[in-house]
Amino acid sequence: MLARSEQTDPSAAAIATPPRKSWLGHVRYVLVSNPVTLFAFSLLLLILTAALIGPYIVPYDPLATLPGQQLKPPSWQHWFGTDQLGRDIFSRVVVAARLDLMLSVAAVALSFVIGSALGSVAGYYGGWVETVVGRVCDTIMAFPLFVLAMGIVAALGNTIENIIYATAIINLPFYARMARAEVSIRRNAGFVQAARLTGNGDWRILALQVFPNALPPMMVQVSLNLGWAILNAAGLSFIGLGVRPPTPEWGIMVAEGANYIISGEWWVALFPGLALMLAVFTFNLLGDGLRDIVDPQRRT
Amino acid sequence: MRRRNFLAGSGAAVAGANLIPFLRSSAAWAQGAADTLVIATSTTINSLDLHRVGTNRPSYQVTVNLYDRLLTFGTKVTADGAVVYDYTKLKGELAESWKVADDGMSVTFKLKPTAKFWDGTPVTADDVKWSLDRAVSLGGFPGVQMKAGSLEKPEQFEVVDAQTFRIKFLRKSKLTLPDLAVPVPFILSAKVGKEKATEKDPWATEWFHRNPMGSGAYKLERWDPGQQVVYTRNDAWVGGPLPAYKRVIIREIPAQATRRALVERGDIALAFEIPSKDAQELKKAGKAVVVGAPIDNCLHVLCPNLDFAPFKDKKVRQAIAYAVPYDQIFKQAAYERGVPMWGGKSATPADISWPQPFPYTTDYDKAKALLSQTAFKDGFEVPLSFDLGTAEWGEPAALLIQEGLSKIGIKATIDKIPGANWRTRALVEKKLPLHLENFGGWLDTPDYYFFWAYLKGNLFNSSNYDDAEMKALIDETLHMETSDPTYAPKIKRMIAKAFDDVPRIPLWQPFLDSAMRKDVAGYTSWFHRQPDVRFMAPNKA
Amino acid sequence: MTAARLLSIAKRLGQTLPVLAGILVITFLLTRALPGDPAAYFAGPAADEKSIAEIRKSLGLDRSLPAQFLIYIGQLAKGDLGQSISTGQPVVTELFTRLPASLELTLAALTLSLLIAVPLGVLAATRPDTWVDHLCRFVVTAGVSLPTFFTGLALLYVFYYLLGWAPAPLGRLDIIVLPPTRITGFYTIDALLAGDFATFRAALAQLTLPATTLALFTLAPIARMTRGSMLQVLASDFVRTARAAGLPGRTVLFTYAFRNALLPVVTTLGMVFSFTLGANVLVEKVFAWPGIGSYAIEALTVSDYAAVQGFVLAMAILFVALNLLIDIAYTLIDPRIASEA
Amino acid sequence: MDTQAATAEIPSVTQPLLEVSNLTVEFATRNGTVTAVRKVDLVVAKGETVGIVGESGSGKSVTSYAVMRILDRAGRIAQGTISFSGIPLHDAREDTMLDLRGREISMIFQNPRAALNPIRRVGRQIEDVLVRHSQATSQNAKVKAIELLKLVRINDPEGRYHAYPFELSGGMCQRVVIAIALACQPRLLIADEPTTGLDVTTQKTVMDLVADLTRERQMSTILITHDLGLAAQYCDRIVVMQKGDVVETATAAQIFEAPTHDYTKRLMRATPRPGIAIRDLLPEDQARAAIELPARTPGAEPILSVRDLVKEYPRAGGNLLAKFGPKKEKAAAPAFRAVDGISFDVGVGESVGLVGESGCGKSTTSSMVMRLLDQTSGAILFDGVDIAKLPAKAFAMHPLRAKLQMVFQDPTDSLNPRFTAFRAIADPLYRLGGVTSTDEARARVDALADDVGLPRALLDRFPHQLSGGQKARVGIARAIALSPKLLILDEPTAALDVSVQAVVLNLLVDLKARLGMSYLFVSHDLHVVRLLCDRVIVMKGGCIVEAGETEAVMTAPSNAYTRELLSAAPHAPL
Repeated sequence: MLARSEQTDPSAAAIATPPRKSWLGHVRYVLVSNPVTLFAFSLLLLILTAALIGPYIVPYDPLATLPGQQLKPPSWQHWFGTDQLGRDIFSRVVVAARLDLMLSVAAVALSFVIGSALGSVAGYYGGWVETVVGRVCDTIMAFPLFVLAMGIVAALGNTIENIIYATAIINLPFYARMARAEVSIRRNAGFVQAARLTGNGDWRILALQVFPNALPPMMVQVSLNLGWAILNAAGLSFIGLGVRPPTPEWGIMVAEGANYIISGEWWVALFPGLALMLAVFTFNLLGDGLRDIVDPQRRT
Repeated sequence: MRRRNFLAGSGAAVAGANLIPFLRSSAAWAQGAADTLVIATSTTINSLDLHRVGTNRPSYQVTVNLYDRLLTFGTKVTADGAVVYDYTKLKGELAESWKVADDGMSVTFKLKPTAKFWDGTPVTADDVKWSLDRAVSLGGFPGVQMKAGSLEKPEQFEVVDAQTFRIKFLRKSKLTLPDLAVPVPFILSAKVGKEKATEKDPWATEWFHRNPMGSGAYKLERWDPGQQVVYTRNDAWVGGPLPAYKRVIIREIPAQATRRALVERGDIALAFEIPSKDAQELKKAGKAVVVGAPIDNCLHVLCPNLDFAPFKDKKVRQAIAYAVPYDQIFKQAAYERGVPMWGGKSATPADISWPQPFPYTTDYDKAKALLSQTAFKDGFEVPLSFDLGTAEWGEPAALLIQEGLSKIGIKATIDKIPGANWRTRALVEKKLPLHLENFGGWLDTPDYYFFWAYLKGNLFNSSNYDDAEMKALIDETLHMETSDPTYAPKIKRMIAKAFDDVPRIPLWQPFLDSAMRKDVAGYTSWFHRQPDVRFMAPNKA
Repeated sequence: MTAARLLSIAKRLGQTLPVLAGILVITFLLTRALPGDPAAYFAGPAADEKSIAEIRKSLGLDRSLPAQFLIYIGQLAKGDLGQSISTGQPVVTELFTRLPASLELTLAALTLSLLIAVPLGVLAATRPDTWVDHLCRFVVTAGVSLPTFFTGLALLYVFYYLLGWAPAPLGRLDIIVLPPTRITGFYTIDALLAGDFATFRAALAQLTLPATTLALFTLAPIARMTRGSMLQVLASDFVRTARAAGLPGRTVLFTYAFRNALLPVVTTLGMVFSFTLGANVLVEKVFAWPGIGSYAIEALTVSDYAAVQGFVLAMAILFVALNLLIDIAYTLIDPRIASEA
Repeated sequence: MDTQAATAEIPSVTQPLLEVSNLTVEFATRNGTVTAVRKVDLVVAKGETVGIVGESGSGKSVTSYAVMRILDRAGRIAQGTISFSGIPLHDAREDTMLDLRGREISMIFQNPRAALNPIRRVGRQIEDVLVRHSQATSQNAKVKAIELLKLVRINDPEGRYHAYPFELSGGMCQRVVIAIALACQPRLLIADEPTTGLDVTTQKTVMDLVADLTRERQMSTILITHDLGLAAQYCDRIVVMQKGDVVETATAAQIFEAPTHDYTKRLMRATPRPGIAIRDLLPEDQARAAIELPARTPGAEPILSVRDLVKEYPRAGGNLLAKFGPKKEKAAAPAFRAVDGISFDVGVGESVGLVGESGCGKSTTSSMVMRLLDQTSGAILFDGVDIAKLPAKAFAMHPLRAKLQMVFQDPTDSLNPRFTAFRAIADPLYRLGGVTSTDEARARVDALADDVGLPRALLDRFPHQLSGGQKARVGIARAIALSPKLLILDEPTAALDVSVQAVVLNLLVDLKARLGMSYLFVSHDLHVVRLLCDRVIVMKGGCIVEAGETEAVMTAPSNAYTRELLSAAPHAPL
């Protein structure tokens, strides 16, 4: 029994003979059609540039302490001013892009891969697998997530890897749940049945047929989590469990600089804060655009 | 209607202020209510009883303000106008007078006859004995501290009569009497203690943990763990001049920036123990009165651990001492709130003052030259650790040291260690190859410092320094009177050895800084680094 | 109907048991993995090996991990959460005094956030892809893009330090005001119950900045979810039916669309709550809020086992209870759920 | 505009109730502006029922939305006028429209359950409209709502008043929707595919209800449908639309006797009806060009034999007592039998139709035969092997798998949205067809595309870039890629327009003739089954109620249910 939804679609006629477009054309369409997405992608480009060539173009060594230059307000020599040790904040902010990007991407990739694998299996097979995965997720989610991250980093030690693991663990349930939901609504879809008829085993169906279709909604989650990952690292830095000094990292720079806000040295926290905000902002806005690009249905 | 206004005598005004809570009423009233003092600290008090196992350092403040000891130190005014305690001047607190026996092996105290606990019972020699017995019997830190003054066994304490109390010495020691003036040997009500004691808890630590009963300048009004303690004045106090403030509120404000904002806005009277940077800036800007004095017998040091292969070699340690950018650290980590401890004129000390500058300066050439004479001329890698709790100065200092060491080919990686772990790894296990440490001795003699920090096995010798001559010198001088003619040469020799062996590389002697609103005065700097509110008073000037 | 609802709630409760068990185990293991030796910390400065060993024994830390776990469970069954090292108080007492502080802050923040985010989301959904929509998205995203401690300090700097509009960040109440008699532990509510408006206003004034900080952080997920589900509902057939029946825009929007759109929003609330409790930790530190979050930081950094365990357990139970509440709310809003039970 | 007009007396009786002239509606899409409706003229007189007939994308729904002024945000009336008893609707203010909608003109939709607010009691939904249009006060609204429920012949109206939509059947929901639409006694009712998604028997009762009620009240009706038969049965006049244009307007009788426009003729021909052959569905030229179908060879030995097939499901949401209570009660709760011991054969080269309404167990049967679902008991002999002994999971790699294939109901759902048409067709070749090289796959897929009449150029497209008919062809190509012996067709044309259905049905018979497959054709549409199948099996409630040669069953059904099915199916007066 079917609803003839096509009949209410005024552009059905146009879709019947669509103009063929390349993938790039599709990306361009997605970007142009939504100014916010375009804006987000431009920002991403900026951050990527900083991450790639930042260390080669900055005016100062981000680790070098300049004697007598500590806590100088922004000037022509130091665009973003200097910090409490006389390090050039501009250079540090630019160089930090790479680490921050690496940190968030690694954390999200880890939770995405493991979480969506668990969730997919749970959603596809159901039964006790689903129950176990569901309970594990519930258990993780029952912790206030930031506190769990704190605990993990405190227990394992504050290295970059451990921050990544902690962030990955707290994000895991989101992917697992989402993947489970997306997979389970498709596990009996027509195309899955069809694939069974053509000799595909369960794993193959799950990996090639079902999971890729769960991707678009998960893309939104990925982009949100990329932002959270950086915020999370910043929060950890604030309570002293962040990246080790003197490594430039936005979170720890904001966390350290936050103490200087009251004493009037606003630039120490503000510029890394802006960079961090920009990155989180970019990732958050990126979500919808990323989904639209990944989703072939948006393509005509 | 006590619920709302508890500032005695200003009820009407307070009620009025409450109607407009969005205005900064508290500042107005804290200022207006001249008899209430509001203090912000960063740390949590976890017990009201110092003798109890597990009581943390910030809690000593309670002992200082709520209890009396037999003795206390006098005060003096430093060159820049700060009031500091005077180690050389002992005063009676509960003791009206005291006399050391002719043989020098005991001391007899006469108690102030009018001294009373808050519940009105007089303070007697029995209370003193019970309290001192308690201090040496419960073990842990109190026991260790008492032992430093050669106060080890209850048998040493003797009740002569209700007002007379005697301490028998195990040995003659210059540290015994001063050790009676530190926070540890405080006097509690033995009556209450014995009432509340149980078989499992003979010293009633669980009771005194929450319910103080002393004779001190202030009584406890309330304690909201994790938030505040509130004291009210004990008008019957005999230990000293009656405090000016009837009530003292000590609030915990964990964020340092918030504390600074509060004192700058005038919402609190005193921000205790502020970071050096704030001290420097507030002083410069004149927004608050900054009182700071060097902490006696305390040093911020860089410790190369002798268990770590390269640091076994004295030359490596000396090379490091030459590779530390002292001046930059002093400016950027200490914000010049301290006494420089480098650039001493000679390798042999001219006098026995302690601490005194070590004969090192920042000289990378010399450092490289020294290093090249060792097996580690190509440099090495070493983790440089500091306590997260002291990150305020530790982190910038560590970063600058890291930079300095890199100039002579030593690659240091920064390692922040959380507070709980610090004590175990740095001091108990002594396993940190290179780290920042800041021991300060409560009793202000060089030998006392050396005893804790240069003697194998002692807690603060986190460098694992072990030297037979040093050990002999410390043993000889520890209890020796400073007037002894052999004392000065021995101390000089000790200092000279410390200069040469450098198991501890001093960076600077820190200040204890606090910021006050302009209308309060009387802040006193103590060796125990706790806020003593008893002498605080409105600024008459 | 009622029986079905009770059954569904009972079922949910049953499901929480393994979660609680998991929490107990994870928390226990996590605390034991924390670095540092609580015995050494507990023993205090200048303690020697012997006294540390004694303390270790008295804390039960010399036993094997399974034995320690059994002891922990046994004490827990008696309602004993142990004693916190860092504050010297029984953990139960601490939770009793601090939990309301955190909850008051969190709930105030969530209420504020809902009041702003839900209308924003509806507004954006009724005008999709217009500048209003983009602006809403921009604003809420900006709110979630900054670390809470930064926002908190910035607000403090501007509204307290520079402008002097906000009261001194001294915790839940100004120094001159005494807390109201405890009924719920929420100062604002207790003050109102006592009819003490001055205290109520003072408590509210203290709440304003930290709650705003947290609310800014939670706007985005709520607004986003509201917008998304509103869009979906507005495009649904029954909204079209309602429009075709001539029901006025307001009725269509609220009676028809909004109540349906609320369902996924309510589900998100659980997640946002957990999110807020986490963010609380940092905000409490900035505003000297004597809540459970600042307690957790302190406890974690000193490896205060009992405190960490108690804290996490309390949080988890809270979270589980909240989810239960949400489920109940769900069955109240959506008749379909109850019949499925 | 004069807002008073909405409530003013309508002066003239001779004037048509609704007059749409030169209406053009445009939609802004990502590919620019699309004209959905072009210069449409439409007149509805008082008391008249006008059918708008057309296939997907013809603009018939958009026209009605334009009349109601409830177009999406993207759509706008670009040109033309709409006049309702003299009130110009095309540029009426929104508040005027609010007054008119529901009171003067109302609308019922397809998919009745979705058309009702899922979390509001149906009685309240009726009241909302009554109160809104001042037909009732809050005091008497309930009484009036119950009256309306009575009017639409709902059993136990007082009880249903409190029901939520999910507690009602589809037909009941549609009655509620009708009650809402008729609550204020409007003068014009627009019914937009009101019976899509309903079983034929329900469809008939619903349509009869609408017809009765509108006749009683002298209402005008616009019936929008894709089904010419339905339109012919219930409409006075019929407007045929194609791609946004009105191509023909005539009385129902006229249009069926002498359609003038080619498109109408094509549509007419493509509509399955009694007494025609499958080739008659095609336009005449194509029908002539089609290959001759071989005569049926009866009595062939079976390729598939189903014996005593049973599928049981535990009672969903059984009460707690049954689960945890004493054993006695546990046993007392019987399992639900979706398929209740059926047996039938499909001969080699034979087409067998499996017919029934929703829930009759026909899809469950086909799933079990396909080994997508494990049966509770029974045997399924395929090519002599009892495949029922193989669990569904194990059958995936069985050599017989390739010989037993299926065409799915919904071409959209059955194609992976992320696979191109090529990949979809090539997948079985790679998995079970022994194809390894890309070139070989390309050649085979191209051949298959030719077989099913899919232009090769479309092979690189994603499903959403294909039309319904094209997707159906991809699905069929995939199913025949492995040259199966038995093809199960699960309502393969249910989601398609009639003209496309005609082509696909013909394609299926061609393929069968050419490849010598057997078909098990699962459908609810007796007319379609009649065209395609040699034998037919009618199912109801999990049991077979009648089976036999198609012609025999269709012309002289022995079972009452079969008769009911046959009479309920709408049919053009031809």
